[in-house]
Amino acid sequence: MAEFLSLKEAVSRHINDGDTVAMEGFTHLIPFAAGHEIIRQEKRDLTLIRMTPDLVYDQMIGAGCAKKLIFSWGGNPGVGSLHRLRDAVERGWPNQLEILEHSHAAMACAYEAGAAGLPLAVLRGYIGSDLPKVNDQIKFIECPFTGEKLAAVPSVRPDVSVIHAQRADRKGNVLVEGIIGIQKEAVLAAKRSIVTVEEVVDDLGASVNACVLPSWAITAIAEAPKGAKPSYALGYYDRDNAFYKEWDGIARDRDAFQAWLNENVFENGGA
Amino acid sequence: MAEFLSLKEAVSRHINDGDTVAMEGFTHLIPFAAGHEIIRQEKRDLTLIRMTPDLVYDQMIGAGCAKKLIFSWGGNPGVGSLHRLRDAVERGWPNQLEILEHSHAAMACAYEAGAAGLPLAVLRGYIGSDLPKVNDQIKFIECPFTGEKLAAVPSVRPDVSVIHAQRADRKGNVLVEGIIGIQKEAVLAAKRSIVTVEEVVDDLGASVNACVLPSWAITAIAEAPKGAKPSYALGYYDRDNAFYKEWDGIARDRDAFQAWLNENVFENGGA
Amino acid sequence: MSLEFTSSEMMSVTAARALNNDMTCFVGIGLPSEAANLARLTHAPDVTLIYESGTLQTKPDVLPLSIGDGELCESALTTVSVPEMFRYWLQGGKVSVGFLGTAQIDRYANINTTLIGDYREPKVRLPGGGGAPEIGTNAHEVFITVKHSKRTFVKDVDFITTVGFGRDGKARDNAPNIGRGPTVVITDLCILKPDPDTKELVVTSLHPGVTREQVIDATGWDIRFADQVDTTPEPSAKELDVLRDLKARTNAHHAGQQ
Amino acid sequence: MSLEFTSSEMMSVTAARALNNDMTCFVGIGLPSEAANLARLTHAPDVTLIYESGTLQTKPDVLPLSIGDGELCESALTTVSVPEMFRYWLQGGKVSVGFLGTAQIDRYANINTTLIGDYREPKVRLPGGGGAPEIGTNAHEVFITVKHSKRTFVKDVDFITTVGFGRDGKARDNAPNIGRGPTVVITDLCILKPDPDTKELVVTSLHPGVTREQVIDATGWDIRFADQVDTTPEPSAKELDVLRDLKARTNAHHAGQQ
Repeated sequence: MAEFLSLKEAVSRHINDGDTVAMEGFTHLIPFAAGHEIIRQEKRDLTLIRMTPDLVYDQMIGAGCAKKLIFSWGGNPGVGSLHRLRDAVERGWPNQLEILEHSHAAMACAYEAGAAGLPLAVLRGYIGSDLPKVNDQIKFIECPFTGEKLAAVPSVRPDVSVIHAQRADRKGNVLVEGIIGIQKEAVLAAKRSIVTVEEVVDDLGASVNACVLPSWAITAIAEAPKGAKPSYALGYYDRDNAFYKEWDGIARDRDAFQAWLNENVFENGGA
Repeated sequence: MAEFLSLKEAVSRHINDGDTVAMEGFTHLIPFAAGHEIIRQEKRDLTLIRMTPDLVYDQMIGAGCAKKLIFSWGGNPGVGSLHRLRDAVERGWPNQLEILEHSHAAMACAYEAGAAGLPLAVLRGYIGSDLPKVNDQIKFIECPFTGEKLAAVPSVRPDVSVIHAQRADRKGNVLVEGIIGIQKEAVLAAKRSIVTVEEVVDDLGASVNACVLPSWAITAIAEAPKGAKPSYALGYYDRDNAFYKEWDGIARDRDAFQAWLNENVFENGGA
Repeated sequence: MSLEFTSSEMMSVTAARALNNDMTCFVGIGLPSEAANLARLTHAPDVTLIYESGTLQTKPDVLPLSIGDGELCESALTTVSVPEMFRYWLQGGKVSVGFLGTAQIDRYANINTTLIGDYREPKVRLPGGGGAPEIGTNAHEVFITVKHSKRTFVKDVDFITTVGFGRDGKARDNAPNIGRGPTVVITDLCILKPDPDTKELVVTSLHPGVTREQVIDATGWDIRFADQVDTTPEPSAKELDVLRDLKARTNAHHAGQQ
Repeated sequence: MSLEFTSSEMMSVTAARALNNDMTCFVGIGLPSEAANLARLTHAPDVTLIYESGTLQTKPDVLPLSIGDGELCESALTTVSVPEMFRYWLQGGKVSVGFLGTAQIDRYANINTTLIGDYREPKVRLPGGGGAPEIGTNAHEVFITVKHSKRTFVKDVDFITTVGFGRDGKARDNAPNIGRGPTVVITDLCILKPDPDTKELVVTSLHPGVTREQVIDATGWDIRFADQVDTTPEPSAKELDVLRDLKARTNAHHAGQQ
């Protein structure tokens, strides 16, 4: 059964230096509060997995938490680059960042395979692309029925997955609603999981086929209202698109970034 | 876009003798009305695919529609055997029925792979089972990353899939709710699809992540109220468990079966 | 103050007791379903029951006749698709116990639900594997409940639908990513468990009033008994009450439908 | 009665016109999204728009800034998981048109959104492939819209993120289960299409007022022109109105959020 913990306690207990960590949320429900807690606790040498790194990983990479990034699209959506990510890849600041790069389809399939307990995902993918030349984790197999060549990638099986969701009930069952992305797969594929939620309620109010994660499939739950800001939580608050644009200026400059981090994460964040 | 047709027209136009036909609905929403229409139109030499053949295929097999059955569990749930299926397999009445037998996990994965446009499904399955000895469609592949031996089965890609659903809106979008089984996969895996619905409405009333099939992914829609009876439609009517029990007596005897078929399908059925 | 109970009731109660609150149980229809829900309604209110129709954490008020009755869905935490059920929940390793019935079982706990006789010319055609082949290998362990008879308990099953420990008891040795397999078999006469070394099923407990001879007569191989054979505790009055209520509710429900 | 319009507007309107009501379009963010929604708000009200965030048949009132804005979900017919989107809908062959932008494109319509320079020592690191590599091969055909410049239109892309027709134009020849690939490229200067034989992009239509020299100067290879080069029809007043309204609504919406 999921254990209700403070976010501080959940991160402290379940995320270790050197862990492989997947923090998911496809534009929607990005676990920013958890990312900031990881920064505050100065976790180091993490292998970060995420289809769309987004600002949360830009911040964590800039803060020095990551040694490796596995991803499929690393930008500030609709705005431009992730400057902290680029600074780490191109100039090794604050430390060198190794990258392993996939397509969305391959990563989605790899999470799906991880949730499904399989060692690999098979897809009709990467045809003609140079990505297999720079990612040795992409292989090709032959279909034993048709002879067709199909791409294969190892499944994603993180040490810890972290997601944000709308709400949990008091037994620890969690509802994810709207753009559900890859969250269910991330949690089910991981050895441990932390779910932050907007609120804990008596009744989830879930429809019959809603995306509900049972308590016994989750390690820890932490209440974190507005825990996805500047991303959004359908039914709770909107995406702060203005901040996403503003981030471009903050992240371009190392000093501006560090000032922002101090003010917003180290000094004024946390519970 | 889906075309609204009478059930008679939909079956006549889209199901041909010799076709491979998948009629799905996992206990819930079994397309009985469509099955009866197929019997009335005396379709022949069908390869029938279905995880749980159930009464609908017992009736179709007894009526002589099928030459082959691909399945994973062929019984009257909670009651006993499918006597028409057994009569066809064991004694060739009314004609010999070839069978190809899987496990549920393999068939579920095979439908999933069919919907996903893949030629095969890979699963951790069939270990130690004799089924691979009697089904030459079960092969084993080696994971290129771990060396693990994994089962592989060809994906299911029927000529036609037939499902029953709660409702369609006037544009032909369809809502399936409750035990959704393998219906979405069956429709998406097939070249053509027929969906019967309890009713056509202005607004589906679907929640945000509901199982909705868009009109453009469906070939034909036919209104067929009570079209799943004696199976059930959540929100509309209950499973007629008493009839499932009664069927055991009807189907045990060829004459009783034929009398039932004449009275309930040929004489009194249809639109 | 001995209570009156049937051997079927003894079986159901004993099977129910095998489950506890911490388990996530993938439930087969019939006897396993009866036992699992009895457990939920007595000592294990928080046991998680999963049916292959996609109903996660369901709490039916009456026993389902089929694996996909409406009651299962309406009382479930959520209902997922069948591929998701088999891929994420079963194959994904989230099921601690697979609870199965069977038509035939052999000394190595291999299960046959496919057919009696030869595959191409069956004497009796049974329903087939359903979910069992992968429940048997992907669940962390497997409980089996089945009525004891010579027709059912055979030396070697005609067909291995679902592997127990294989033809030689060694099928799981060194196999990667496979569950422990059958850890207990509960019948209307006794409890059997695999010998830790040979994996052959041995009787570890006799139900009250049952003799060794009865078990020997109802078993199609030279059945062995553990060094110490216990007597299975009798059902309690509460267990019997709950079981009988459940069955009465169930019968009334299914008969009442037209 | 010639209207005033910018080259960007010309590009968006022309790109929008490539779509029709019967298409199911997998929409990339940015220019493709603008064009696709313009099509939906003008001549193709029933065009089906799909975004990789899982939003099926969405009808946003303002343009999304990201691929997963709430607006997309709230106005969609339904929203599915990301694995389902890529597996069932894209790889399953349900997408007729993949509509992509790019940072670099070469004469064989190969697309680079990964990086400029060498992979291990990039001059400029770009966001990466995202959905494009499989959109490019699994969609029945691909439309590309991108601003014309020498930096963007290069003879050979530094990195093939998403295959057009490969380094030699033959990547799709005899490849099983692959879409037709890029069938049209729409820029702010012209329309290009692959030569039916060599698959090299050739200019088939110049936008009003654009000269061949402008296109030649903005292209990093020795660009060819079709035997007959058309003049692209101008935007209509209605198209311009709808486009400007859409952009104004969008700007107000995204700026207004804090």
